[in-house]
Amino acid sequence: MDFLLQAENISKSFPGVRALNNVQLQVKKGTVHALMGENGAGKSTLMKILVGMYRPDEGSIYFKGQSVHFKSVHDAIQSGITMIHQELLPFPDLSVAENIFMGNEPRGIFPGWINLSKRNRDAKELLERLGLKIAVNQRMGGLSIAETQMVEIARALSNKAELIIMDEPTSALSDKETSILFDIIRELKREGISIIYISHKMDEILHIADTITVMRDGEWIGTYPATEVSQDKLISFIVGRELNTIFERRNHKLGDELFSVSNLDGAKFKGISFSVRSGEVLGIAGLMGAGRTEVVNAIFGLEQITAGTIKVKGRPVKISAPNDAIGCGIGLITEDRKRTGLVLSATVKDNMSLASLKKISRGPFIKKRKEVEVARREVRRFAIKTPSVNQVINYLSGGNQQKVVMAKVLLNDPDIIMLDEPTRGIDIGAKAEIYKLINELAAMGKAIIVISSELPEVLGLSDRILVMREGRIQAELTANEATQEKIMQYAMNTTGYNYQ
Amino acid sequence: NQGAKKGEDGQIVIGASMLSLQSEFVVNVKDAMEAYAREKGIRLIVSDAQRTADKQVQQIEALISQKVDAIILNPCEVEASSPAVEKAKAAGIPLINVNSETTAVPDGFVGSHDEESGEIAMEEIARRLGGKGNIVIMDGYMGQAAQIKRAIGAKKILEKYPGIKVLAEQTAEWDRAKAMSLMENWIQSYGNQLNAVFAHNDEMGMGALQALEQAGLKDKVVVVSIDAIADALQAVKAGRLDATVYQDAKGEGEGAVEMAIKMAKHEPIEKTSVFIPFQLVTRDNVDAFLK
Amino acid sequence: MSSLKANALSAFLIKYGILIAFLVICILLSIATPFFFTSQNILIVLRQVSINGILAIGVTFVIITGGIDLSLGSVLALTGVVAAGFAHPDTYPLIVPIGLALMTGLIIGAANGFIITLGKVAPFIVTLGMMTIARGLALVWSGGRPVTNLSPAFNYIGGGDFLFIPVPILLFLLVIILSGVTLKYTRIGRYIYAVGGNEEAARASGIRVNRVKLFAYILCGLLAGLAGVVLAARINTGQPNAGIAYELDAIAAVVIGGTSLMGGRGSIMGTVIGVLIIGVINNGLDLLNVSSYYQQIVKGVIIIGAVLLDRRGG
Amino acid sequence: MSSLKANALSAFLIKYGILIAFLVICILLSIATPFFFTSQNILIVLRQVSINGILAIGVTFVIITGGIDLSLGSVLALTGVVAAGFAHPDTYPLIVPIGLALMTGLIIGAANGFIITLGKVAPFIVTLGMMTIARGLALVWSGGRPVTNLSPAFNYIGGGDFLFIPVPILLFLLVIILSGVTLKYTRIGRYIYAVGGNEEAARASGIRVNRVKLFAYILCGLLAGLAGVVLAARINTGQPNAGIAYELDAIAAVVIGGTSLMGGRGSIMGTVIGVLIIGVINNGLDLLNVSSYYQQIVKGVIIIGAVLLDRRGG
Ligand SMILES: Nc1ncnc2c1ncn2[C@@H]1O[C@H](COP(=O)(O)OP(=O)(O)OP(=O)(O)O)[C@@H](O)[C@H]1O
Ligand SMILES: Nc1ncnc2c1ncn2[C@@H]1O[C@H](COP(=O)(O)OP(=O)(O)OP(=O)(O)O)[C@@H](O)[C@H]1O
Ligand SMILES: [Mg+2]
Ligand SMILES: [Mg+2]
Repeated sequence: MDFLLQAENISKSFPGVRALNNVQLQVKKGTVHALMGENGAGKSTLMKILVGMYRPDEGSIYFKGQSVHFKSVHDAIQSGITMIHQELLPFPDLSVAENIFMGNEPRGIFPGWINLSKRNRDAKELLERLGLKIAVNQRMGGLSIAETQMVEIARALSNKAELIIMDEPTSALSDKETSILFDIIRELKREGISIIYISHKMDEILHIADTITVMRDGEWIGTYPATEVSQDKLISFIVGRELNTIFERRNHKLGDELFSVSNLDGAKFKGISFSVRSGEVLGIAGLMGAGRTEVVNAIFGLEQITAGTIKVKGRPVKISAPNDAIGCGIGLITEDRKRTGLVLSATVKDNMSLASLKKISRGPFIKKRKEVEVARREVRRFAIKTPSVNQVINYLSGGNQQKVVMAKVLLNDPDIIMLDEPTRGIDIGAKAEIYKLINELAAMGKAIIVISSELPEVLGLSDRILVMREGRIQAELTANEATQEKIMQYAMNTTGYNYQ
Repeated sequence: NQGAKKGEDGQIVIGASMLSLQSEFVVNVKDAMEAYAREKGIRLIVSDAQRTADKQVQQIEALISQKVDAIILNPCEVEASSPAVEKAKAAGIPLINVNSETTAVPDGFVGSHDEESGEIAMEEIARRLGGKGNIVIMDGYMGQAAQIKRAIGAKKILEKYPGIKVLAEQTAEWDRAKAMSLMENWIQSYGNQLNAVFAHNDEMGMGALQALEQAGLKDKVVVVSIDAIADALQAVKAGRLDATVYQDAKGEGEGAVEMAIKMAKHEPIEKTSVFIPFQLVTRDNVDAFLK
Repeated sequence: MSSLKANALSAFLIKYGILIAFLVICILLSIATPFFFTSQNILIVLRQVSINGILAIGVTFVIITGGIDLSLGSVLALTGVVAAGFAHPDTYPLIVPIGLALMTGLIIGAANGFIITLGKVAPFIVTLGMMTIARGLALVWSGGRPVTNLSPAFNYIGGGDFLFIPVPILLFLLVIILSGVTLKYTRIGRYIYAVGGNEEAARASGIRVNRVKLFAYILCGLLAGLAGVVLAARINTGQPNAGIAYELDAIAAVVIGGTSLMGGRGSIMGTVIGVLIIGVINNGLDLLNVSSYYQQIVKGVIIIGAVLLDRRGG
Repeated sequence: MSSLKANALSAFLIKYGILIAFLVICILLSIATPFFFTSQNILIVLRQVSINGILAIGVTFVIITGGIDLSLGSVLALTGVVAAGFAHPDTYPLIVPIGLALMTGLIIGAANGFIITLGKVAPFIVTLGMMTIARGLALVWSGGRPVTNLSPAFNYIGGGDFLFIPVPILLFLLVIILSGVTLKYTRIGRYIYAVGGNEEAARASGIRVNRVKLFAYILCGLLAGLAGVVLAARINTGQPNAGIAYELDAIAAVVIGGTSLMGGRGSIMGTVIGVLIIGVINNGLDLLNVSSYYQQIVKGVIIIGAVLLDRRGG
């Protein structure tokens, strides 16, 4: 018995899409097997087949040498396979401990009862192991995305599986949490547990993987030992062509001050002041929970500001709802596409035009033909993989959904663009496109604010970088003086320096 | 509408639970009761059981806990409202049934046998058809006391006239709009064979009448219903509705309050059961019923 | 290949499943009784469904936003008695009863909408409360008695023909067209779907969510007012106890028509087919003279069956 | 600081808002009428609410899973006539009518659950269909007549006292305790929340979603059966037309109690308070002798107001 898991000739079609075509995958015991490929390559689909969420059209799966046909996730978990899903799946109204042990509760005194104290104890232990400082009885819905993601990891760990599938577990994590996760993965490996690891982050893969399988357009491209494949080679396998450097050196011409805030207070932040000039990219760095999302959400009118002023082109504005912000020429690409970015039940086209319908209307009526035209144009521009603009967006892969959100916001042609974790779950090719786009927008004279937990991204894009911690700005660094180390220092408060 | 503060001024308080204050006939009874109570200077507390026996029992319980001097019950159901009667008895409060009966025997009764109304209506149909013809029947809400009894009365007469054939029987739930739709549908299947319609109440009768008029069939089909509500009396006078059956709301309401007052004052009562007969209303005698 | 074909078939069923269910019911009824498939009977069914149809279309808007309106039946009664109160012969011109009834419906709808959006109370509770309030108002207004003696001009709305087509059917058609266009071709229509699909995302897209919801409830109330006028005119009476549980039939029609009670999905055409299914069942069972008791059983089974047949596609 | 205090206050209001609303209503009623706050009247209210209470607790389970059950009122009638049919004096031992009624409720609940989960049909439509089916069955079984002449032992369930406490109240208490424990301390209880909170996530956690839903509907049916027995025993009759629209009162109580119709949130204690609020309003308005028409208006206003007061916290 060489392999813990073998999947052979797996094919799967959805209406209008062939998601998988004769794909194979073999995972050895006690190894980390990375799966790479562009958005929509079929990675998540393959994984959902492995855990019994989808039934394959063709092909067979062997687990521990035996042919398996999971009818539900329950069967897969019983056999020892568990999965961290790409799309977060929290129970918002239940507690953290309940989320972690859902479906897997420690047994209590009577049949069917739960041992509550053991559950909470175990949950606390798991959270500590993950370096997470949240109470086990806290409501899940109150957590930030990164915290939610960490809890999902804890959930998978609680299952005591032999194979753990991690579908982009770090897309919402910053470096600190990522390194904790990697420590745990190494520990799991030592215990003989296998891991299938999906990520678009090249350095992560090369760091943690033993074996790498590359997929493209639903096809299996190849499986390589991690030590024998260079980053450039890997990228060319993934995108099917050579890709030049992702960060082109930008040459931003800075204009007048377009946007500024002073002394903003909100529920989760205090005394926030900064300004952005036309043509400038301002990066905001910080650890999870630093309050970055809260700041941009509040500026956009999604949350309340208790004090402070916002100025657009030097004029103070009052923003009490996103509608006002949009009216002032502000656009926000929100962090959580599922919660605030997309209407999942609507089509690609309807999502794209939603924020800018006024522009393509005559009186109360929508110009239908124009709308389709625009949507098709954006699909081409962002290389969104979808059978048609009328596809329900829920059926697009995660990365492609993110591109639609971006297109939606930009269709409004905002002067001030705020992007909160814009490349979350985006493949390397598309990432390069987005960086290019950000630079183009800056060149057009827009003011841009980028929040990112990937330090290379912040460093590569920004003219200036704000570092936030505990709801306050700790430092402002220029592109030249900023380094990863410096940012981390301020983010984690290892210096006594306080900006302000 | 203050709480029923009894005793202070020695005013007599009578509580009542009515079948449904959304039924015109019951509203008429209630109005008569209220007018009479005002005239006699006593307090009357009226609650609406909304055709629910369980609710009615609750209301009687509430009246008992308020220690009213007498209770008037306009029962929702023969059997299911009986616990209300027994509860009042157990609490020593005199209870009078108005309009219809319960299995449990109350201290007094003012009303009529509902079966009789079905008999009178069907007898009139039989008379007009000469004992031979095809009819359809619109039931009230299935399972309710009035529906059951009116159906029983009608069936009793139908047994006497084997020449009368019931083509169809269906509920329209006391509702005029539903009755109109039902009649429209029946006209499709029985339109040219139909001779008469019997509806358990005037609302449904009026609905059927309208459907027939719209289909141009009214002069061929007899419509008879029960209750003699204002609208139906007008229709009888205009020669549209063939007949309705009058029940004396005023007589029942006043009679019940009068008996209740006497019982509350422990005065002697000559008759504890007062039966008020139904009367057939046709074009000939309708003027007597129109106020 | 065959899987693609199967996919195409299932896509077809998903899209037209309920239409097929409707046609199956019609064909079965046509076989079962010769009275069903006649032009006269079809007109009758259409006239009968027009009231439920107008209500159902109104509540379709509300349901797509993710809400619900249980006050419909009571509003029907209230607006009916209000209209009737001003529709006695030789009193006011026709516009008065109609206008006042529509206004009443609009106000109730606005009250629902304001409490739901500003008070952040579940639509179920607000409209359930409004259901008893509107019923109470109808009873107070009418003194618990039917309001009768209405002018012929008023009754014409319920019973008259215009160009050989009954007026209620014409009104129903008008409502179908206007609301279909609104939902499909206008911005507010699109916003209604967006709000129901994901309220937070809609807000983040600059949509004034509360206004959109308010619009839906007001429209729903207004259409209930129209239905109230048609009903009162049809039965020549303002009935304070009319329309009990009508909201359930209306909502059932909407759901049968494929609109999700979770919001975000649905269509006017679906609702119209749902309305027709319910109407045809009621009519057919009467034509077949199925006994009252069994009629209820059969009706329940057919409704569940129709939706089951529809969902088989998915 | 002051914002912290305000936060604490609002957290308190969120948690206890509806309890406060309940107490406010009780205090107002105690001031308004001397008959309200008496031990006798409190017992009366408790006895009155026990039927709606048992129904509401059953449907709480269903609503937390994100479903709904509109068939309750009809199931109440059906199980009532079934029980009554076997409860005539000197026929069967008491266990037979009770057992058969519970079994009937269970079967209807299971039918609802199976069609909803396996047929993938919206709960609203399935249970609405079942509402008319169960009503039809009740009428067929009873021949459309009340089933009377029940044994004293049977009637004791509705009217008797045990240790000075009316039996319906004891049964209600028992149901509260058992269901509260089930929801809070058992796996199936937590799964019910999980399924309602995020069905996809529940499935991905290996929870057998369909079984959980089935459990909820079966429990709901079973409790409706129990409520049917209590009602029949209380009015000494199996009444085929009993319980019309009772499901609305039950669902209203659940929603007033803070359970979300979207699923995932709710509690038995909340439902109990919701039931008490409705019960106290009904009782109080009768005690105050508010005229029937205005009573409906006032009742609607109070229900909306109570929930509004509750939500003010949030
Ligand atoms: N339920 C579904 N219905 C229809 N199409 C689907 C469904 N799930 C996935 N697809 C399609 O299948 C293809 C593969 O999607 P998948 O989610 O597996 O991609 P991925 O490799 O995980 O991409 P990403 O990196 O963006 O997460 C995509 O084109 C997607 O649109
Ligand atoms: N809806 C919410 N309710 C309660 N607390 C919240 C909510 N959203 C975020 N928080 C908390 O507010 C704090 C700031 O979160 P925020 O998401 O703004 O941080 P961030 O800097 O963007 O970090 P991240 O990288 O995690 O997005 C965190 O502690 C988080 O737990
Ligand atoms: Mg994916
Ligand atoms: Mg963030």
